[in-house]
Amino acid sequence: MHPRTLAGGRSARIAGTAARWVLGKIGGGLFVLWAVATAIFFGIRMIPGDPAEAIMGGPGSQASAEALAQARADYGLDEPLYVQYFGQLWRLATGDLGTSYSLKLPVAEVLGELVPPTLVLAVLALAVAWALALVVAVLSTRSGRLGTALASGLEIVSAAVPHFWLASVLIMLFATALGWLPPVSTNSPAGLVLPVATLALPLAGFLGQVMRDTLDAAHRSPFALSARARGESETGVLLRHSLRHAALPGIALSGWAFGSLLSGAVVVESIFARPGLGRSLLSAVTARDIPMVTGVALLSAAAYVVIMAFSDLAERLADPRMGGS
Amino acid sequence: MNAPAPILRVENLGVSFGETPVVLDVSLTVDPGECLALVGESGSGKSVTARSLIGLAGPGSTVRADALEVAGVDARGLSQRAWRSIRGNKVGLILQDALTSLDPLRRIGKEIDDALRLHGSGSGAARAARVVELLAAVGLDDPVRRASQLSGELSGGMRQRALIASAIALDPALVIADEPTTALDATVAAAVLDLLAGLRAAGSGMLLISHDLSTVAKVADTIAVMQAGRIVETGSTEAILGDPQHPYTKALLAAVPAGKPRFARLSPATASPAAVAAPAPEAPSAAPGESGQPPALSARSLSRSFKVPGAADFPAVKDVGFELLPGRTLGVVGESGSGKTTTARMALGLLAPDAGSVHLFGEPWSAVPEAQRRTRRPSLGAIYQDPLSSFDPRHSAGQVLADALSFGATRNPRKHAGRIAELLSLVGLAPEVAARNPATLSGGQRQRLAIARALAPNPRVLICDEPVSALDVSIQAQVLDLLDELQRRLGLAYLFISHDLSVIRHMSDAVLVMRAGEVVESGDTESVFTAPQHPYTRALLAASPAPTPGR
Amino acid sequence: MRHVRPLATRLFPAAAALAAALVLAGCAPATTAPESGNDAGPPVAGGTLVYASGDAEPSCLDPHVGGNYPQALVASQYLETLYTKDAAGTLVPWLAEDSTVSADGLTRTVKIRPGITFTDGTPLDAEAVKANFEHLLDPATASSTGYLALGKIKSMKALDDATLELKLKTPDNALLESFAMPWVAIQSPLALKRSQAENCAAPVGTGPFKVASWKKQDAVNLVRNEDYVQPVATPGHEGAAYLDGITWRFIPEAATRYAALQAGEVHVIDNAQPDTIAAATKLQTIKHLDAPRPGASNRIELNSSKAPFNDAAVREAFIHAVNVNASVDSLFFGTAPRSYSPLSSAEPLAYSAESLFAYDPAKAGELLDAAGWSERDSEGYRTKDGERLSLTFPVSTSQSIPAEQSLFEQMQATAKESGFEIKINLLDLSSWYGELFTNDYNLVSAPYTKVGPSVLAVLFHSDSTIPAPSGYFANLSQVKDPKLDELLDSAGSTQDEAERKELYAQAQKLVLEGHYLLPLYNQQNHFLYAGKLQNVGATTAVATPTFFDAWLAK
Amino acid sequence: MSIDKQDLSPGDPVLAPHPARRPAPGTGGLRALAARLPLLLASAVLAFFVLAAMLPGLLAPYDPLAINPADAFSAPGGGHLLGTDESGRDIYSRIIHGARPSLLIGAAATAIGLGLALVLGTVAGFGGRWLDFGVGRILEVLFALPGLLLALVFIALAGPGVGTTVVAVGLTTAPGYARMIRAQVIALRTSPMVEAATVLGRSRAKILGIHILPNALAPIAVLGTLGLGQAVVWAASLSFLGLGAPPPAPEWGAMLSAGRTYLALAWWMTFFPGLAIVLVAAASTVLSRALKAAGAR
Repeated sequence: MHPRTLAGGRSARIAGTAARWVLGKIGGGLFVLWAVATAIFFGIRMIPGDPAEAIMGGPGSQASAEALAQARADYGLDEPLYVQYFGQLWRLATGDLGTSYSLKLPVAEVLGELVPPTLVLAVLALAVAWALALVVAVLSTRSGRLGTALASGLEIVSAAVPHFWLASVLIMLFATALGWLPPVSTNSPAGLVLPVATLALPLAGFLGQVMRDTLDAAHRSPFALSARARGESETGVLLRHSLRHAALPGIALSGWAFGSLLSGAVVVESIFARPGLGRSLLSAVTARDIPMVTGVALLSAAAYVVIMAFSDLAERLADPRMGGS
Repeated sequence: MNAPAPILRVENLGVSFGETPVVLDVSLTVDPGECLALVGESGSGKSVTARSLIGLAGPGSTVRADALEVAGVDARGLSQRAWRSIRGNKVGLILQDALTSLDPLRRIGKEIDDALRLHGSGSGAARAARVVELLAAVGLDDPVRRASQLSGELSGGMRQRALIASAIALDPALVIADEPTTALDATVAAAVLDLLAGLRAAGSGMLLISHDLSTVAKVADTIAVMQAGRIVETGSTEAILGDPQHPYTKALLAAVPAGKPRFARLSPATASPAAVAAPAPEAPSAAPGESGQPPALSARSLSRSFKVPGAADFPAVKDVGFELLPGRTLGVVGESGSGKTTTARMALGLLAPDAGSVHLFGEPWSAVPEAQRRTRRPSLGAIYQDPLSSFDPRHSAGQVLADALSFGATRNPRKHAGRIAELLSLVGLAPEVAARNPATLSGGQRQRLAIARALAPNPRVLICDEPVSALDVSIQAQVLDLLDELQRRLGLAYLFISHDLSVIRHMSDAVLVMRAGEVVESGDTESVFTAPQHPYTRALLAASPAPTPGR
Repeated sequence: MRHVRPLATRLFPAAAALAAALVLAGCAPATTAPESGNDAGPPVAGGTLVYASGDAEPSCLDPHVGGNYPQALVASQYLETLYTKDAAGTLVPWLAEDSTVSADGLTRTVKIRPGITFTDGTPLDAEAVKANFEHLLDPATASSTGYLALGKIKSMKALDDATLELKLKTPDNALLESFAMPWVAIQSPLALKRSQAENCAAPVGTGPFKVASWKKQDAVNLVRNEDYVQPVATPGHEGAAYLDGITWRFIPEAATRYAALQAGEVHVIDNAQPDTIAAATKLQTIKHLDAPRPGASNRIELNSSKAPFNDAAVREAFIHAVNVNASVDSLFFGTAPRSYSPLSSAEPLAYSAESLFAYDPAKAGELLDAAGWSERDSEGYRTKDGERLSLTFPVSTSQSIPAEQSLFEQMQATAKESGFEIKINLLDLSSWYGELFTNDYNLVSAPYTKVGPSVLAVLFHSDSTIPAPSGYFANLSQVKDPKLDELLDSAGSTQDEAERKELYAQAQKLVLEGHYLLPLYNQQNHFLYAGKLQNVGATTAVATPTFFDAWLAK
Repeated sequence: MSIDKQDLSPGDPVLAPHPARRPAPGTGGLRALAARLPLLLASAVLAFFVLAAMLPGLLAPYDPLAINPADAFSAPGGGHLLGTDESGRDIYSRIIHGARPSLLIGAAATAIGLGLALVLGTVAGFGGRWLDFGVGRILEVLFALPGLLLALVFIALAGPGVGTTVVAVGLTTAPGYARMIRAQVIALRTSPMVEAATVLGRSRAKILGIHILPNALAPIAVLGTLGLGQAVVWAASLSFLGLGAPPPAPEWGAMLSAGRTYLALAWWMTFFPGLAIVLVAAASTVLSRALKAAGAR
């Protein structure tokens, strides 16, 4: 990190980099989507089990030969693979995600219904995790060695807790034993508490570890020293200097975190009986519902791409050194 | 000292971290308008002393003093709140390397404004105006824009000025400057020192902390020399520089290369066994021009530029040429960004020139593929500013040397025990060092080890890139002496790169003065230094600390 | 109270005793509904019942399509059937008025009850029923259960509005029982004309409730059918249902489901786990409804088509090697009485042979020694010419409740003592079927729900070893016994009730003594519900609860 | 390209740039101990479970498979330290015996993940721009797919079982490692160390072999220990979804998923296996952080 050459066409350069940045993101994103679509297309087809059966309600069905043939025709499964593949790509390109085998509904429509609840869950979890991580980090920097040890212990343990276990324990505690909160998740605030907590706690652990390290580093850094020498109070150092530095890795992690939240949603949504992407993903894979799986995969991939772009952007905004805006 | 009450009075200050004392019985006084310089080498405890004076000795520290008066306040057992009202207000602290001392995420203006805001001076608008005023005062052009920039966007000098601005925002009675110029190029450093001198002239007292006697010479009224946590000698600048009493002070002064002729010892003679081990130094091989033999290393009109994202390529080196004769030293001097290192890397064949060529002993060097260079590399060695990072962290000193000796065939020290011992003694390291990991060695020892490694393949040319810049004066002296002896003994040719004129002058037969990628002046050392042609050379010379008086 | 009550029954205390008696007589669903609200005062209308199902959410609410139990559960609220069963387990007409069959048994005439309309206003008539049957038999509908039930119909004709004539390929004395199954329930012909997607989303029937909306993965919302007319008057009440509606949710996690019931989030949960039932019965606030499903009992089939179970002696040895009773007692907390019959105790014609299924390792040992499995290998398993006595047991995680999986694990342990190795593979449904279709199993447990003993033909007739195009076949023990086939054929076609009973008894005796299966217990079908919910207990012919009479106490 | 002289006083505690600087061993007995306590605890936990994995018989009082219906669902304490499960099997003994499969799964999965990552990372870091670009894209895609989806599809492909779980978890964790290793390799490739080696006339191959790979591997020890814990959790999650080790193997995840249906009746069936997982994961995190601190002198 050595001095940037002084301004002078700097703004122009930024405009240039910005444009390149945007283009890069879009290009990369498209590539990822294509790759995911392709991977899923071939991956799923290698899974034992005739798609036509999936359409006819699973292998348990005593669907007649003609019924199966009918289904194959309807879903174009009788065409050669490459035709199906390019057809698939074309349809995806034109925004057509196809029709779910098991639900017999347009995948886009189904996803449309499932995205909001999962989004609510993920966003809240992320927010709560951030809040927790920050609070703990800040408190620990204020308290002495013991506090720090306690905080880091807390973080490490919560980061290690498996979602499904945490969920069970929380239900056991707050729903069954104490009866404070509903065990089933509705969109009512009360119903959201447990699922959000389940997702947020482990995440908070991860974020916290990283943030606290950087927070400490910032706190001991020369610029903190000169701030103190300027008469800045510890709180001042925290608010005006350290926190911002601590936020950077947090932001960088948030992109990744969002992805992991999706995986977490699979478990949480089925335990708390919450409609959402995660749950449908599980059922879709077990039902060999190729269009659904593809849809969910593409959606989450797209989400990932977008989130990544945003967290990158956020990072640039929070860290002027990256010459963002 | 009774007339004006001293701004700072410390008696028997002691600071310790945990069980280990770092500062012992330090007593200081600074009067208004006086500048006291606290001089010492790494770990002498000078920085800690400085910080204890504003109650920031650091976590886990215990500070005690018989007296600690800051700006008329008895600072012993002050509450944090009380301390805060003093810091920045009555006392300003200036740290070294503003890149890390200013928050890289915040605008310069904000950083300065903090000082004002914290001590509640004036409205936002008023403060904004004051900030610009300050920036102008510390000599920054276009202060309005500067205020809105990040420290990362400023050059080292500007940054330092900005930092100073933030420290003097409320023109404090006492300014503590901790290595304020260390990270800066000579010319810039000079300017910054002038700025500080100006402050002092304006009446505020100053505590100037530095590792370098010659730097403080210009500004300081009084000098206190610190060693291992104690002040070993205090006195007026003239007295200390002219007639040092304490052996440590003497050694420090002796170590300063400024004004010491070529080959003159800088360190106590006992320091390097190489000298003892050395046979009668074979006279440096034939003087330039005298023989037909080709130069050891020669460069013809080298050019190299680098890509800058979203901008025109940045020309790091433009049309540079030189000839390094066997057994001689060619000094390359210039400030940061002058292209010294780029030139060195091209000479080392690590970087392909865009134009021009490098020849090694008359043979094409830069032009041939690496595969062909490889066989000839043993004749060309290199040492760097930061030796540690050039060692494999997993290897012990012995392994490093074994690897070098065996041309990479083995890293088993036992295979080359003999030669390793030789090399170590040659560079003045004890044989036990072989077993140690470079990370556990001192800065000087690391550089010696680096030299040993460079010598292992029996090179005839050594490229030294700022080999002593990171070392304390006394250590620097030893290493320079060592290089001298090795040259005389082994007839090595040095391409010696440094930003420090006095070091260059002491080490080189001929010099190359570089600026912004170009050679502005070159020639035989003495003539260049005594009769500089190019204005830039003159500026450099003017800026570099004067030869210390009294030898 | 001995008079017959059409449609299934709320059992009052006395009736509970009666029910017990009936169980012994082997002729009634053993519904042990608790005493219902003497204290709760007179029924009040209003309130929405929240039902939490542990089953996977159906992909289609029309039970014609595919046709599984979860569909039947929900469809029973808005669809009705031609026939149904009363408390005594007797088949009684419902949407149908009456039915006659020709002497040769090849022509069945069904009288449709007049004056009933679907919730979309379409009147119920012979044409409507015909349209339903055609819908079921149309391959495009992809019906499996209903399709099989009507498999013997050759042609049909509406003689007039009230009369439907069916020509059969072969005589089928199970047809009326089939008519009692929700998978053959009658829907509005108008509605059936819509696209399958539409009809799946909101089937239109004649039931006390109708489908208002379906939010995927969240809930099916049912509302009261204000114009509901009971085809046959019952002592319950007249007119529309008490409840404003039913919210049908899906909560796969057993623990969550029970927690939700405890928390009062939901009023009824199905697939109640044995331990929770045990816990609940201790509570005043939660009540229990046990409604074993008709058709086959839960049993383990022994694949007789391949070694080692192609040797009857080994099958017998296995049956004596496993200690089912001990495990059932500890794992099911007395909620699941042991069965010794291929048929559910809800089936009047069930035949039991307890003596055959004693836990007797010694006998198992002798049999195995005799059969040549006398060596033991290092791990203590029996071997024969170096071959280990090993059994693969694919288990479907979606069809076997945890307690059952534990039961299998315990069998695994006890069987080891006799030298059997059991390899249990827990599989999702698709993979599980995969193993069956490739005949890659020695043991398997698959439920089969059907009204009437004709299920025996489905499960044990050699025809059922011939896979459907999808690979599915129902005869998992792969019995191929001409004598058995003959028994089942004549049992299925005879007009004489007594003979039918006798023939089915012989058939059951034969499969039991052939050691083709190991009966475990009735198909468990437990419901837990909140105490404030009154008059629960009425069930259809397939033991799915109906909430026409139910009401929520304030 | 410019010479910058960082602080001339590396030993100065106040300027210490990293918090990693712990009190030197031995200074201030009690405080030092306090500082090391987490590490000690973590090592103890891991040691315990490793011992359990190697010699379960030594620690387990009961046969983990011996069923005893009469003794089912007995609460912790009494004859059974951590209670019994639905078949009357001793939970503590099952946890002890479960250590081997669980840890093996975790270790194997991590090994696969790291192995994959090492190849990808090295190729990307040392293989020049295009390879780097290619690998970078592959990683992007792997990241974009939710890990669980990857695992689910793979398991659906290969059928459930321990082997599959291992590979699935390996696959899902690989990209993360790969990214770190790549960064490591690149950092090394452009390090003065490598420059010095080049000046000494070492070939690219030698440099890769002698300097880059071994140094890139050092942090893998850190990643590995960290990964072990996470892999165990991952595997457990898969078992929870019914895609793990077949019964009656006392694998922790399987125990958990079996236990959760009896939550209302026997919380200990769920709680303790979960606790074992958490302990191992947390301990491995602590250990890896310690290793990292030690590594970054």
